[in-house]
Amino acid sequence: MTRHRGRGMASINYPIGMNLGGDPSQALVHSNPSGKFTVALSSIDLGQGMKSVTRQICAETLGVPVEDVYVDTADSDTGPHCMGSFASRGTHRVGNAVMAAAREARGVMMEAAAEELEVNAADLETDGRGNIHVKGAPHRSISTKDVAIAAQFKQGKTISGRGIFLVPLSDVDPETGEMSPATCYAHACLVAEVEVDDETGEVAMVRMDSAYELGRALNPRLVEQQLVGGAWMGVSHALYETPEPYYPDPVHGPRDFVEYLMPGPGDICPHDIAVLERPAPDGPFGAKGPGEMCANPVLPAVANAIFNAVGVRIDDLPITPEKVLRAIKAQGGARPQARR
Amino acid sequence: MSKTPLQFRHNGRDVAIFVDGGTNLLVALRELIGDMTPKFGCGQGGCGTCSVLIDGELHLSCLTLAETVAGRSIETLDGMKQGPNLHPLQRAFADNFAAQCGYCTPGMLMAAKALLDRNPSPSRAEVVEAISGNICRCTGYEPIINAILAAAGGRASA
Amino acid sequence: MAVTVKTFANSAEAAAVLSSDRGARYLGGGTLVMRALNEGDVSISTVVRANDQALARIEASGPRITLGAGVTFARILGERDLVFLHAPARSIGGPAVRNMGTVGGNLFAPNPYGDFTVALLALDATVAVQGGFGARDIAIEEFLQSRERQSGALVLSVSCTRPTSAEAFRYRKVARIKPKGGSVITLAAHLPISGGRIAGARIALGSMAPTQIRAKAAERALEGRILDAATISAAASAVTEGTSPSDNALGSAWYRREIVGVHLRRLLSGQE
Amino acid sequence: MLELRKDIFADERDDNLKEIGKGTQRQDMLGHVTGTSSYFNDHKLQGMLHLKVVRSAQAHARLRRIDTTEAERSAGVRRIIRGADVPRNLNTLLSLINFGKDDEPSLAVDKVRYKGEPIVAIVADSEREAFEAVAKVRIDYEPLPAVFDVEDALKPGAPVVNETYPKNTFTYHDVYDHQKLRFGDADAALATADHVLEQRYQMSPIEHAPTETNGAIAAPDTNGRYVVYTSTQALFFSVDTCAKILDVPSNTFHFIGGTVGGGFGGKVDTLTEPLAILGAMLTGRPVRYVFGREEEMQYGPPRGAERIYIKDGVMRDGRIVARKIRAYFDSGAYTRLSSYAAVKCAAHLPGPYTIPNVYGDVYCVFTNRTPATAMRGFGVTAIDFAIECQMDKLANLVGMDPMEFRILNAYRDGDMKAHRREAKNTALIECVQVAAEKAKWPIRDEFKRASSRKDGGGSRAVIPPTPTDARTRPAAPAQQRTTYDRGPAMTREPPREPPPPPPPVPPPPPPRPTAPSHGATRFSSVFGTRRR
Repeated sequence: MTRHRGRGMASINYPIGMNLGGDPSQALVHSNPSGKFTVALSSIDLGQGMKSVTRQICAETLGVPVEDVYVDTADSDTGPHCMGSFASRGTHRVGNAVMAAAREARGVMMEAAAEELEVNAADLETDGRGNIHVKGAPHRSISTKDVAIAAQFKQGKTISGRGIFLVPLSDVDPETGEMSPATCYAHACLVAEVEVDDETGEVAMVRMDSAYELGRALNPRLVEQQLVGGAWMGVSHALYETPEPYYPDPVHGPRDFVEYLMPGPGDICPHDIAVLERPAPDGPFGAKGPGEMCANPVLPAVANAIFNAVGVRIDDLPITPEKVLRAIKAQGGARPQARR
Repeated sequence: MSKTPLQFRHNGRDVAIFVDGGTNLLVALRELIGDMTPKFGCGQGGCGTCSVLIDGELHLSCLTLAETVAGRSIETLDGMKQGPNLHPLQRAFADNFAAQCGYCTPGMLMAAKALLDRNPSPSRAEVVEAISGNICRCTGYEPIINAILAAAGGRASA
Repeated sequence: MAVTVKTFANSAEAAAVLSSDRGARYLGGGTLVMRALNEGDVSISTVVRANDQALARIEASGPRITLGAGVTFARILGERDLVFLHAPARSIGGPAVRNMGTVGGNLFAPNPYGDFTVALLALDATVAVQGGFGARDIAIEEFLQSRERQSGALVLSVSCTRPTSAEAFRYRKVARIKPKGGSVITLAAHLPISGGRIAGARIALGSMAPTQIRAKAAERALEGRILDAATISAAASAVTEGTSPSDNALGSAWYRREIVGVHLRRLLSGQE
Repeated sequence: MLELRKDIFADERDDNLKEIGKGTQRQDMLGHVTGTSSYFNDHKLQGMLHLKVVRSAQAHARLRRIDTTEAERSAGVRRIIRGADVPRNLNTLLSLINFGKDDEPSLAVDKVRYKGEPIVAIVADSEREAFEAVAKVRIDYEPLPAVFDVEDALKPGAPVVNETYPKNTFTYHDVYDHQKLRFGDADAALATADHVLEQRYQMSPIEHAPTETNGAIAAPDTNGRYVVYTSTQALFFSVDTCAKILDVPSNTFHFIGGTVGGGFGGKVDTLTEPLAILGAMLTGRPVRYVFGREEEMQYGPPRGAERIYIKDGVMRDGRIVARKIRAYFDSGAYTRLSSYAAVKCAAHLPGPYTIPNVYGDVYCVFTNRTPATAMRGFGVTAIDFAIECQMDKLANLVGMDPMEFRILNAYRDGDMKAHRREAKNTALIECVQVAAEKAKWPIRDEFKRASSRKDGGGSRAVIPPTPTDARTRPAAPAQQRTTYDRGPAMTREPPREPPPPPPPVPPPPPPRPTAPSHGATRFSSVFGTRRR
């Protein structure tokens, strides 16, 4: 019996958003009479953190603490239109819409504050802690709460904003495929190390090292959630998952979580991640979107690591022990490649 | 349709309901008592989202015939908070960002509580074993394992 | 129509209903029957339970131990006298399933389940069954071969041999998912040693046939020999004889045949 | 463990921000750890009924007879719903954005095209009673030959899966059975390459496996409206799909969702909402339709499998000079979203590399399996697997380190991409460099010094002369339009190919007091604007 270690790598890019019918999202932002803000959306939080990241975008743009913002989604009576949560579009498209709405609301808020402080709105700034003051003169200050009260009850202003972000449809040329499929791209490179049992074909993950370029990590903890969980899903796609184990023969489809294979908590390996930030010119604070692309480099990196370990190429997913074993037998045994 | 009366303790309070024959505990908790914290994930015993404690033992409520819990004590996530405060496990799950969609979280927390109630300072391998009947599709398990270990560590030092 | 639940104080009454009502199923730990109900199996119209304490009894003192059919895997894991059964008990489900699932139910669990039964088969178990005409003991092999016809009977208990030493009994479940996964194949080996030689070898396999089976050719290769590399190799080569694995979601028949010898060799030679 | 490499591209960023960049706790975390986050199914409604569907036992069959008489008499049954009860029993999801023809019924009428296709829906007082009635529905099938392999489906004489697309392929630009990408002259470049490597790759279908299965609860609300609790990933897609299928104005519905137990692409298709609402309309009671786990795994839409052939030409020095790709997306029996996956895939070619000659043909193919849909990495995951395995083989072939081979061929700012847009804001090289550093994978200094911001453009910015397929360019090459979108007065281009047989005629909607169809909400104008 021998277990062979091997390393493989892959590098990828990923388009942010979709090119289908135009790609719009809307947001509404408004303040209650005590200066607390609600963001109304129809976008969906599937766990990726839509509510949380748009909340931070809104707070940053308004210049108020994040605790003063609450994101309400998704209600078709109150939330304006959004295409939906897919195509890595949430952070970018919805984020931009929220930014636009928050910018408009901020404009009204600053005007209202200017009226109270009897200065020009252009001379004011927010301190991010719930106050608005004259630039260079922090003592000439008013709280956002007092601004909201004044706007509501004295000035008759609504501190609110509407935002839409639209990437219009780009026609696809039927002959050449010429099109603008996306406005920006995220990038990644991942190294996988595996151990392959040459008598059973079993593959165990040893570790992963990766670098992801995401424009801007708006919230590094949320980014980490996506990248760690996404890489797990990548391993799962590479080695385990299929609803049709004998595709294209549609037999023996799994019916439950025992038959549908995904790595368990005992199958995971250490994963060291670096995040790079090259801001997208049209992203909210430069952000792109980590949600989908995080799994993609793992599949080929694992396949390439298996080749490095035992010298077989498995070009059919998932890379089951059976496929590895058949390939090893076909080449007359494991042929470890140069150690990396 | 004949219904069977059923009494048990639910998070420390006595409850009495009438169940149809064949009703499982998950349906009884959610639809008859209104405790929505245990979730339906499969009805097959494969995902753990419906996990509850019965007399302190981890059970799958979807595979438990409701009338078998007569007179027994059921704990769900709904009863985990300690007064107004989060249970150390809840706090550790939050601090470690151990939830994304949140759907597996109630079951994970009950599995973790079942472990720590018996074994206050588990090894990583014991944590892995303790959550092995619970599926999470978002996190890759690592933050959940870390959260449980952190809760145990915090408890030990407290 | 809702399901009717009938609860009895003793197993004889429960068995009488089971044998007379085609729509009746006995509820043990719930992992089979409740799942079937949840998934819309309308052939079950009556759920039968028995609160008979005998079903929960463990007798672990003698050379043959007896487990009530209602004994859960968690209880086995709590018994120091049953250490030899801890590995198979731990290989079932996750903690919740081990708190619920029972020895009796495992006898009926189809592939890819039923791993504990593989251990019982290697340990020469007998199954005590309460039928419409009274109780009787059936050898586990006979029970498994007629399992389809046993659904009208109530299993009361299972008895099996206690291995004389820790090395005499070995168990391995090969799963894709760790620590809890469905079985690709499961192996159990009981190799009593007498005078330095194997006497009374029993090798049992899960997922190598429609039900758990014995690998009799491998047993013959071991019988009367010293457990050395040559013997192990001979047993490993013979282990597929008489098996008839099938393809399922966890692996193909080809793969099962390829690896069963590898894992038997590793199991018998103490390798990971 | 996550490390932020703030040192890289620092000159392109302003990091002077207050809330952005902080690891702030999730807004929903307290709800998650206390179990108070409210998912679609966490709504307890008085008098709720339960909907289950009868699914096809056959992969491809004519429905000779659907007998529900015994089921109708079954205890607790409130309503049996058949295809004829669905006002507009033919739809395709992307018709809302003018892409593709309506090709899928909510409930099969004359034919089933995959095993598990819904035929009859049953609304009953309890789940058990719904199951009992499901077991009593008798369906008489006339089995038809089925096709499961994407390349078999394209062979002459293959069974026609979906009569809306009689060639078993989605139709692009009204004329083509695939999406093309043409950039330079790949065949000529392959002829002069030092090495040519052609390989086949096969992606598996994948099940999204969210811990929460697909589902919806619909309930009559005041003033003739319906409230719908839903697991959808796309709220207004679902609202407008339901408005179209049920032929009512979209503001009939009040959809509430947004907190979903995982989706990964598997909750876009709006499978449970229309039938749940229809059940509520027909019974006047709240109706819940939630997938069981086996339904979710086998009949909920998967990520479709893809088969990809790549033929590359590479020079001894490691430069890739040509990449030719043929890819087949297995859409299953209906279009759903796979039509777009092929376009997205074509746009993604040839991966993040600057290759002067690229040729792609991407097919969306119908087979007799569960319709596929979007999933995390849609249209890209499989092609990335194929390309990156191929890159490893090419590096091996020319004797280069795979990291260095990637850097050599990586796209850089100013390069022309194969879909004829300039590459900007690129960062592949830096990712490779940092990953190598983290993994302690040695690369040579010249590759460590490479930059996405240097040495791009120039001759790499040129759109090369490109032979295109000898075919008349269609006059109106916009996105596809649907029969549904075309008003009767509109004229259209004559078809360029023999006209396909007419699509199956949907059953007429039941009579309604008001004639106008309000369901025809679309999300976009018919033509997009061209942008560069």
